[in-house]
Amino acid sequence: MALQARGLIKRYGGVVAINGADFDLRQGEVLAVIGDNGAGKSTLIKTLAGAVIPDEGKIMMNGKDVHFRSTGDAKAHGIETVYQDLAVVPALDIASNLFLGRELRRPGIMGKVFRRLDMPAMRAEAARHLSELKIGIKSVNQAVETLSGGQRQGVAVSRAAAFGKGVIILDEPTAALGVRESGMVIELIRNIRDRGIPVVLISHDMPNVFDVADRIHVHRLGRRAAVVDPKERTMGEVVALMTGAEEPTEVEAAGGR
Amino acid sequence: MALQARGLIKRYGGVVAINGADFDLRQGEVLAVIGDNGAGKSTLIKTLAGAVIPDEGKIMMNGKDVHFRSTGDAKAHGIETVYQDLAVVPALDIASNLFLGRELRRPGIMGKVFRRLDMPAMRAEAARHLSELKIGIKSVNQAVETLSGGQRQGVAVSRAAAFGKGVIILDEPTAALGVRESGMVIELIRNIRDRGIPVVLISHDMPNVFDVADRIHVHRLGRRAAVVDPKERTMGEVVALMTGAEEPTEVEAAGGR
Amino acid sequence: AGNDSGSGSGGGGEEVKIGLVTKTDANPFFVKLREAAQKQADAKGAKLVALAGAFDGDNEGQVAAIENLVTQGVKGILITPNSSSGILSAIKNARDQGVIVIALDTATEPADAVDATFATDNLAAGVTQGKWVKGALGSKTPKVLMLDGTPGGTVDSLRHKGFLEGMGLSEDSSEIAGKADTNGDQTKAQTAMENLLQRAPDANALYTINEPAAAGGYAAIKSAGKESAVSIGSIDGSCVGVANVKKGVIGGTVLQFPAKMATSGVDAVVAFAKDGTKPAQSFNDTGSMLITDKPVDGVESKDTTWGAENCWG
Amino acid sequence: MTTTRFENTNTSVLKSLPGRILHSPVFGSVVALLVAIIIFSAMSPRFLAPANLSLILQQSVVVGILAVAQTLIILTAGIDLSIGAIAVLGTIVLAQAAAGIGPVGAMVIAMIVCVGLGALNGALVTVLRLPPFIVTLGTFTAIVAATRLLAGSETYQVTSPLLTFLGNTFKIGTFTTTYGVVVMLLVYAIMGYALTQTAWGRHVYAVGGNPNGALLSGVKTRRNMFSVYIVSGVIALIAAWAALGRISTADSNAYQNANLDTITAVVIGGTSLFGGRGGVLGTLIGTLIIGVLRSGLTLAGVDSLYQNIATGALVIVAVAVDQFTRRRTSR
Amino acid sequence: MTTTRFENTNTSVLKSLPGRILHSPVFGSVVALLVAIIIFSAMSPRFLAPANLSLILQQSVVVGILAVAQTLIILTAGIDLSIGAIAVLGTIVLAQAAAGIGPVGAMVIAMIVCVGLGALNGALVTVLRLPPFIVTLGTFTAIVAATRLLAGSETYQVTSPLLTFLGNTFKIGTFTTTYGVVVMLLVYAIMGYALTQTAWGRHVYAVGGNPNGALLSGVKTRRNMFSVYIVSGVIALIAAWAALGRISTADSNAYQNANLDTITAVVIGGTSLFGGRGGVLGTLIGTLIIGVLRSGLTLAGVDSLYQNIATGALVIVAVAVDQFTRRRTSR
Ligand SMILES: Nc1ncnc2c1ncn2[C@@H]1O[C@H](COP(=O)(O)OP(=O)(O)OP(=O)(O)O)[C@@H](O)[C@H]1O
Ligand SMILES: Nc1ncnc2c1ncn2[C@@H]1O[C@H](COP(=O)(O)OP(=O)(O)OP(=O)(O)O)[C@@H](O)[C@H]1O
Ligand SMILES: [Mg+2]
Ligand SMILES: [Mg+2]
Repeated sequence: MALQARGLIKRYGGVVAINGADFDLRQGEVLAVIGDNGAGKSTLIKTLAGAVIPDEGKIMMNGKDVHFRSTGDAKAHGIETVYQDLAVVPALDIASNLFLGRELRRPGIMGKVFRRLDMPAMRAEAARHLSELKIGIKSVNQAVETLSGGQRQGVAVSRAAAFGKGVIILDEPTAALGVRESGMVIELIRNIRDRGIPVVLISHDMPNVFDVADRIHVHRLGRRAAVVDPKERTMGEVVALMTGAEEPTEVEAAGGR
Repeated sequence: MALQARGLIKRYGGVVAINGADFDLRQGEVLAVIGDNGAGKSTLIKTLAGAVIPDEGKIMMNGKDVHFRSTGDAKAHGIETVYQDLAVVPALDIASNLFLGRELRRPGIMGKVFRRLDMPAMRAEAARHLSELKIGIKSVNQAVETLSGGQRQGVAVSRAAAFGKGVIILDEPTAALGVRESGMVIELIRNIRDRGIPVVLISHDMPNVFDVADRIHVHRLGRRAAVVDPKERTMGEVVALMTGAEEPTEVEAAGGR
Repeated sequence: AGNDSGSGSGGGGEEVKIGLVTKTDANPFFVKLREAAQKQADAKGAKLVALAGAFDGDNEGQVAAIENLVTQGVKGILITPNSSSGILSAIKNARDQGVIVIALDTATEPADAVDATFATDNLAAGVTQGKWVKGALGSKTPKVLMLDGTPGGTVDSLRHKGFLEGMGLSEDSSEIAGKADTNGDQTKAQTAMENLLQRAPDANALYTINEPAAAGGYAAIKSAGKESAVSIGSIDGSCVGVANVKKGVIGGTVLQFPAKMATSGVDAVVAFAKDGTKPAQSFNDTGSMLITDKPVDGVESKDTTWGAENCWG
Repeated sequence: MTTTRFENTNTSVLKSLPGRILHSPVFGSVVALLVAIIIFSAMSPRFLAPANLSLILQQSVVVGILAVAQTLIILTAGIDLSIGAIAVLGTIVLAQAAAGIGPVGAMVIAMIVCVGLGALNGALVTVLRLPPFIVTLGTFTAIVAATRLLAGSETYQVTSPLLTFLGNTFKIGTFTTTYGVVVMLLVYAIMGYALTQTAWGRHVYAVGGNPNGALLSGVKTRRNMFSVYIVSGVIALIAAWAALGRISTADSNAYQNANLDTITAVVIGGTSLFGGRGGVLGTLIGTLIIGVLRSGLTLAGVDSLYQNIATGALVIVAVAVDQFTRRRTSR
Repeated sequence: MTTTRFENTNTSVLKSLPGRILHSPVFGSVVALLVAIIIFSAMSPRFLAPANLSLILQQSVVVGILAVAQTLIILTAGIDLSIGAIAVLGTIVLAQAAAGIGPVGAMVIAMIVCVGLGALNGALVTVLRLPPFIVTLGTFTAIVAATRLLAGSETYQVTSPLLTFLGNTFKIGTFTTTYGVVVMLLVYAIMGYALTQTAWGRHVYAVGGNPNGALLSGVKTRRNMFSVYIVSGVIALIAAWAALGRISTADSNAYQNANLDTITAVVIGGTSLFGGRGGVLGTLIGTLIIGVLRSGLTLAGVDSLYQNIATGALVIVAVAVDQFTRRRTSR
């Protein structure tokens, strides 16, 4: 098990966003998380990424208990996340956004003593990562605020793909993307998995989910309702599970095989 | 023709966002606008909604030239828009957001002289509109900032549906929505058309587009590349048109029949 | 055995409370006044509460201070009014409630709005400064620069007026080559003087509102290399100021006696608390004296040795 | 069963009265105010005497009225550094014009001046789209200087009963207070109503919370912001009138700290400097906190320099209490 | 052909030198500065004399240095109202301690005081998460009072050559200037480098531009903001040192307007009060604009009060010019 959680609860005043949620991510798999709007998917993965501290419940990495007090803690454990409300700084250029929090420094004393950034290297590498997605960005010196909605999302996804080492979590990464661009992100997710890194994909796009996911975590009313195998269930059945129109099997309700 | 545009150009410094775009919306139709990320779709509809003033080109409503200096001008002509970066005020409650700019006042002198808002009426009506979408919002007194991504989008869509009288423009209204909720928005779009109001739908979701659109405007590199009939073309062909892999017919390139 | 109204006949052995309201906490002059009052209050076994406006001209702050002091049950209030007529109604209210109010440093207008005044005659002090500068210039045609205090301040305008009177000039005389407001602040004075000298490089006389302004003005004059060409007059009598006269930074300064004002004020309140007597005289000039090592004819002055013994701060 | 019941209670807290109080945005400020009152009344028995409470109110009138205008402007994500200066100019104009053409004419002229300056600020902010901070810093500097030029070195006595009316006292039972206090409370009530119960008020919040979104929603954002500056001009005139009631003299050097004091009152009252969140009720409490601090510290016999140190610290504590209670209840 | 060529040129403007200048964020401020210089040199031939230009620089040193700290804090979407007061306290501490334990020890103690106060502000802002405006307003009030208590009624003469060193002059050709001016330029150069060329600087922009996003990206936002307040403390000490160079006296009343002046310089220089946009180069130009205005108006024989009116108006004009050129070129 790469990443696990048991009985997570998070309340906002009177609203219970997640209510005893479990979670299991295996080594080297793509796990899709699906559910209605407001089911608590984003809140769930935010607790896994250290962005939200749960009121109750525990999180384990590779079998050991972990306590994330901040996103930095989760990053230190190799968890890289693309948030739904993209965590980019609009006024900064693309390259700076991509390397935010992990900037490269020049070699030699310029970097060591004078801590000078290696902008040329960061730009070159940023351009390389972005070119993989073909989202038509002309220059990595552009400020992120001048990009279209989809282009911004592309920047955020590239960043997670480039730096994720342990677990990569993507919260609706293709929501604003065009058909072609979505396809490329799905391709990218497959590449990441093939590098041996497990991926958590939150998405409302069922064809994409069925295309890439190894297992599907169905979230409902703040809880994990089932974990299903996309090869055993049809899209229609999964949507029915999501809305509560259909009941999961016992195995599925217990977290799948 | 409900709404038309010819030769629209909008430049941002060195970047040309739209580059001589044409646009035709017929009475009572659903027109889908599709295109790659950064193709200029959002900029195009922002000029139609008065949110962006084009550098060149003209806009006509019902055959007459119009000049929108602000969104207020466009609204006065009955054009209602849901923007990609949702135009909601996070700190205000849902009902206030829904009625922002068109608040109801109490009947009698309380309203006329003291200009008192009719909050109960606004709340009741807001609840009614939102219940049509079933996005699981508990109270219309909640601040919009406490909603999930999809719920926020639901609020913005309800608002356009409730108040659009002339033309309704939706920029990726289902991007953050779940399967069920997306379905309801598509249903809502159909209802609106059936009320005789034309709808412009920007979306990357091809199944949805083919499901609801009467005609499809394909945007490419800041221009209208073609207008196609979804009954004459397959999804694959349209995606190929969008990316330039296929050429449109002469009629399609000229704006369709 | 407290009585609710907070004033009236004070009980026998009770500690006398005296309120002091200065213009600001900032000016060293008022700090000295406060220190002297504190010392005298301690000597007389009275308790002093020192309050101040927040800035020059803070009438509202002084009114609130008076009100709060009255509520607190003081026997008397010593006040250096920001504006000679700005706070009369608050003073009247205080006196109506049986509190003795004494003006220090600045007289009220009309003077009988308070029970007594202990102050320098600032107009006269200005005249003295003006006469000395005129004398120091001798036969030269005056070309005067003026480093003023705060626009609208009573003391500031009295000194300004007095200086012009002593020089024999009027507000729009052509001999006045430039004016600037310094708020009595040395840094502002230096900057103002630097700029004024760019405009009037041939100035030969400088009026200053106080000694910090004079020191700032001198710094600018010195770096322009004109220290022998300009006669600088000032008013205050702080020990730094007197030392500056000795060093030749300031030509002459008019010394005033804040400690005397404070001591007399405290004594008057203590006397009033004891048996209800009020000072005999309404206006008590605490005097002023020109300190210079370059005396001129017709103006009474003392040298810096005398000044160093009688300066304040 | 017991657990279920407990959970039910817990959720319904949102609607119950104690829950409402706990979740009210002014809860923190009220706590801070109460704490200050309790401490000071323990330190001095005179603190809670009606005469002293009345004084605190009277001393709060001018800043309290100006703070309403400041609240409006801060709600639009602006800030007004000139509002105090406009009021001071108002007092001078009132005093000078009253001497010439009588009090009613003076009111008219002062109204033109104050509203005109509000309109100037508003035009620079909305038409030229300059940052409010710098606009009002500029007009502040210019207005202060113009006021001094107009006033010369004189202080003007005002004798007209109309112009000093707001300083007159009346009794409610044993409690004496001034008409100025009544007017201050009226200004709060009216603007509180306008902010919460009218479309104009909603738009003020929208303009401050998401100006772009408000514009796209069809709110006439510029017109709304402009109107806020106009209203501020009117409020500045009322403050000027109240100031003449308090001290029947007009002085060009008065109220130099009024701007910072109003901003402090607004922020202590829980209104966000980034706009779109807050309200006048909080500001009223903030104003009272400042008044209570000053009065309580003087009663306790604290000298003004130490008072300033204490005030500085207590302002921070008040905001901290406010933040802390807010975080605990609403997050 | 011609059209195509034209279009090419048009696009490549972004990369060409004139294009870079036009699109530079400080272009507007530079225009405003040049306009002011041209007007004043037309009004008075003395304006462009080297002696006068040198004076303008010398008069800008203290506010100029403090404005660097203000820029940093404003970039993080904060504001510092206490920075001037910290510097003034620094001068008093330097003067008093130098009399006791010599200039080097005084420097150490003053450093502890200034950095300590910066750390206090920083802790209140980052740990308790209070709004910087109210935190620094509180510490401002307290520091001013503490400074006056410490200084008593005295003004301190400073004679130590080390402490007054920054006031010493030297010549470059015929141009005389002080070491203080050199230090000011050094502070600008160093902080300009740190802001644009190091990760720390990127993070300052990120923290101001989207604090939440920066945090989620793994930036240690609180630590970064805290460090900014610490750096401000250091810069305040340097400003205190420069102040002693300018007037070899420590006076508790000096530089009361320094806070507003620094904010004006920062805003005229094009840095956004909402954080995340701007830089120290603009601030340097903003500082010079203020210095040029003051000097030019005095040379032109404008009285202080009229000067203030003109300054108020010109500050607004300068920002308007800046905004206008920026909108025209980048939008
Ligand atoms: N900061 C907050 N304050 C109050 N309520 C919140 C907050 N954040 C989330 N919620 C509530 O928690 C619930 C779950 O939100 P969450 O964002 O996790 O949903 P989601 O499953 O990601 O939905 P979507 O698919 O629409 O993104 C929602 O009802 C939302 O209103
Ligand atoms: N304010 C702006 N400044 C500079 N460039 C801009 C601005 N707004 C848009 N652009 C540019 O214009 C182009 C078109 O943007 P637009 O948002 O219209 O694309 P879109 O078709 O809506 O894309 P998406 O599907 O990703 O939303 C993009 O390349 C974008 O970078
Ligand atoms: Mg979500
Ligand atoms: Mg778009």
